[in-house]
Amino acid sequence: MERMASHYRKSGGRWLGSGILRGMGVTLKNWIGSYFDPSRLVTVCYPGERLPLPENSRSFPFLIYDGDDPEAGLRCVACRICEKECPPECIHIENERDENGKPRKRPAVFDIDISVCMSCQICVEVCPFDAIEMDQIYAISTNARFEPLRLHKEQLLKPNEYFRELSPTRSAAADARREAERAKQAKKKEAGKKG
Amino acid sequence: MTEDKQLQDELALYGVHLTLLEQVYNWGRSNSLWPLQFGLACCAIEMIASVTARYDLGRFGSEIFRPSPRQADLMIVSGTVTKKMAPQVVRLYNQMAEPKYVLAMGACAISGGPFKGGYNVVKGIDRYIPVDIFVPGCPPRPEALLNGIIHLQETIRRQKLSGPGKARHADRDQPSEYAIPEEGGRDLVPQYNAETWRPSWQGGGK
Amino acid sequence: MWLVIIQLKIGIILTFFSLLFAVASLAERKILARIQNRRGPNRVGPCGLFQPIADGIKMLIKEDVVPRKADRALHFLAPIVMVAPMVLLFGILPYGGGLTLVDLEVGLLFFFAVSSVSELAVFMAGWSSANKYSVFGAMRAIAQMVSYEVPLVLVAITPVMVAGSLSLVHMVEDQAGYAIGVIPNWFVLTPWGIVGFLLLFVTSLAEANRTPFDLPEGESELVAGHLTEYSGFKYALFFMGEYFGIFAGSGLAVALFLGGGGAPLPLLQWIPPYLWFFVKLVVLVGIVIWVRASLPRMRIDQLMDLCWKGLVPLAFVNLIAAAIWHYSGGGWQGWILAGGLLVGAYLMLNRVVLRSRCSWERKYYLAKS
Amino acid sequence: MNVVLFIIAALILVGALATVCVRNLVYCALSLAATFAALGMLYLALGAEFIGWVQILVYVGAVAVLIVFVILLTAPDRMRSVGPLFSRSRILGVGVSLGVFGTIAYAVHKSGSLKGSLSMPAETDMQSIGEELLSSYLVPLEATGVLLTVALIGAVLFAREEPVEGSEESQESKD
Repeated sequence: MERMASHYRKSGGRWLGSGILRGMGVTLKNWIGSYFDPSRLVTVCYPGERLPLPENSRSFPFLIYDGDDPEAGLRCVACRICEKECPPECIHIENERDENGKPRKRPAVFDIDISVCMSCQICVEVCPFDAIEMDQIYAISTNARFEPLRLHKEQLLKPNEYFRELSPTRSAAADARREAERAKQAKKKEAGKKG
Repeated sequence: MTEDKQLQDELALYGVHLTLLEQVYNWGRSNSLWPLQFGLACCAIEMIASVTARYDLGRFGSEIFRPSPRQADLMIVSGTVTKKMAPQVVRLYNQMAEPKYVLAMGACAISGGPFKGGYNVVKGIDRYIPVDIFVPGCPPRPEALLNGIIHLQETIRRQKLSGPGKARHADRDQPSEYAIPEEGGRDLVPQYNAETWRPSWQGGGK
Repeated sequence: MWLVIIQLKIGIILTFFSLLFAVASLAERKILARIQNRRGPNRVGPCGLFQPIADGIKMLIKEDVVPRKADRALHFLAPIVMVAPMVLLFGILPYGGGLTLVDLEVGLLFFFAVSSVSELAVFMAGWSSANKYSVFGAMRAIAQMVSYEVPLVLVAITPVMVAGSLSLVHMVEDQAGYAIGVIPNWFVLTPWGIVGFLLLFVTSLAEANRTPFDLPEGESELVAGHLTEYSGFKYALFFMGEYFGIFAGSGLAVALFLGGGGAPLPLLQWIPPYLWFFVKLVVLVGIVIWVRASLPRMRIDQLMDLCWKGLVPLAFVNLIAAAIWHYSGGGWQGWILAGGLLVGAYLMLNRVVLRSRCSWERKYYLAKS
Repeated sequence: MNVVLFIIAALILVGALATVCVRNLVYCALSLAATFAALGMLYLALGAEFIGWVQILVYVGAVAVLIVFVILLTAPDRMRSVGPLFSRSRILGVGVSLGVFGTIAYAVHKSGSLKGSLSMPAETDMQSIGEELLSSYLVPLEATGVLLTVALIGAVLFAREEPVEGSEESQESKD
């Protein structure tokens, strides 16, 4: 017994094959445990169940409109800052033009090519009107490359309520910013009237 | 076509399924998509993540990543295809046994993505090999890849093996191998495979 | 009448093993998934039960690629030469209860003679593919199979020595009965038997090219080894041959050490012996899958070290222990003598291996530690 | 029974001829394996179960595999070699083989075993083979064992690389 104990110490406190047995024990525990312990079976069965996304998760940009009518409540003024700033150049904007061909402050065409978009959120950062925001829809897959992955204005437009639901924090900040801006404008207008 | 459909529906009422063989064939193919084991860039990390416990590609019968193209059914082009890598990707595709499918994962594989203006990046793998499913994102979430595979399964189940509009691998006129691009002086030669892709000035694409 | 019964038996055995092949391929994926905290195939049919059918259909309709430079005849023959001997092996396994097909006097010899033909199949597959990875894979596979055949045969000789026959049926009969009325007389419940069983299990894993000995198919360096150029149904045949090899190896282990169709308790003897045989076989196949999920692949030098420096000497010692056991009558003297010898061998191995490992210092050339 | 024997004999002949006549080295090795297997079948057909299966185990399972392995290791480029089928010293070869064949034929003819009809030997069981091996043939058996062991050790000695004096390895062993 004493000899065996000293032998055990000399061999670095291990028996030949004990590592294999211990490893097999771990896997056996996982195998049996997966039938009883939900923490050992963490699979989320995707099409049925989905993981809740964190609030700051983002996929592709979308355009916000206020109110019910997408055309009337469109925030975008076609200033084309996002088009210029977009690193992979996936935004394409054309201004609406009046009868004389003078550009209006509205986009006639607003396309985002999500086959190129790299979800960098720079368009959101640079937009002075909080008109463009990041969506969280990721389950997109298509059979063709060009048209289905080129999102047009009609597909991009989503109400502000949708954004509020998507990201309460960011939408609250944006709303507060817009409110403050509006108040400033109103004050300016009043001051201008007074002046 | 429509008459065929009507006739089939009518016969199906009496318990005769003309398309049974086709259905079984498609069911088998769609539920046993073994991907080719290779990754190109950051999207490969998400592809690997989709096999892990949380997402488990294995539920769809696709966890067997075959190292040999002969035994693989699905090529997941996961990431940036550089001009140096494109010949290898096309060669691997040529080596795969029919029926074979290609899934372009992520912006770079679809169009070149952020690097599409670069001197060394292929502007979309669909210029060289026929792509069945495009999964956009940079990179796509693992769920997006799962979604793409479900979409591919649905596509396969809808494929026809005979008549007009039959599947690519069932059509003898459609090529199964494509010219392997080589590095030329300025660009890959050929710049695209005319069977799979036509540039916009020839009436293809946008 | 006699012919009909034989054909019925063959039908039952082949159906069972084909079904077991389908079930095992699904069970492997399911168990691997469970061990890795995943669910595994669950979308095809109830609980993914139809997954093997889908895989089978796909394999059948997949294009059969033969490389232009390949040797067409050998490329075609290799899968057949792989599967046919494996099916032959099922013929001599002693299922018991009248299901035993053939009671060959030299059953064990037949087993090894026939199963060694699969090495030629691996060579044919590797060489005929005209692919360097295939040739490397085949070389590895042959080196591994030839090496591991030595301890395999040495270990299988011990029950022959004790039972005094090469017939598998006779060996099972030798293990019938119960000591003290409850403990079965299986060879695995003797000191040399447990060691022999473990050795046999390890070597048959290596013979079947299973993890942790699946170097011939190491995908990180050899693509898929000798299977690289095989697609479609030929690949499926190789896959089947590998599984059949596992089944046959497990069947041999059951016959040699686990008492064949004997019930573990006298109370359970009303269950027919072939059911017991199949239960034991399925359990062993489950352990093979479990091992695959637990142990990483070995390196080629470790593999050869394990065989020639570990398993072959151990098999010799085990042979001596079995002889001592046999001639001491199998009583308590046998336990002390044979058991002592084996424990001593283990302690010595423990000392040598672990000591050398502890004193083994790693050299760093670039990193200054 | 005779029909089976003749079929097997034909197999052996074809296999042996293929072994020496086929140009492809791998085909040669495989036909050699087939010949060995056919020889094993011949033994089995003659009722010598033990020797038949041992023939297949040792010659097909070990010897042929080793030959194949050696081919893989040594001549990967020459596997599809094209050379003259008959060597330059073919007359000498024919002479030697005729001499050997004649000697054996003479010995067989002289022994008188061809006089009687082809009869099946009695079934030999394992028990008697084992007893014979361990009683009357014990010394030859042991001698064979020693010979094989010596051959094995000799092969290992030949294959071992001697560390060159002054190289890194030999210095390590000195430390």
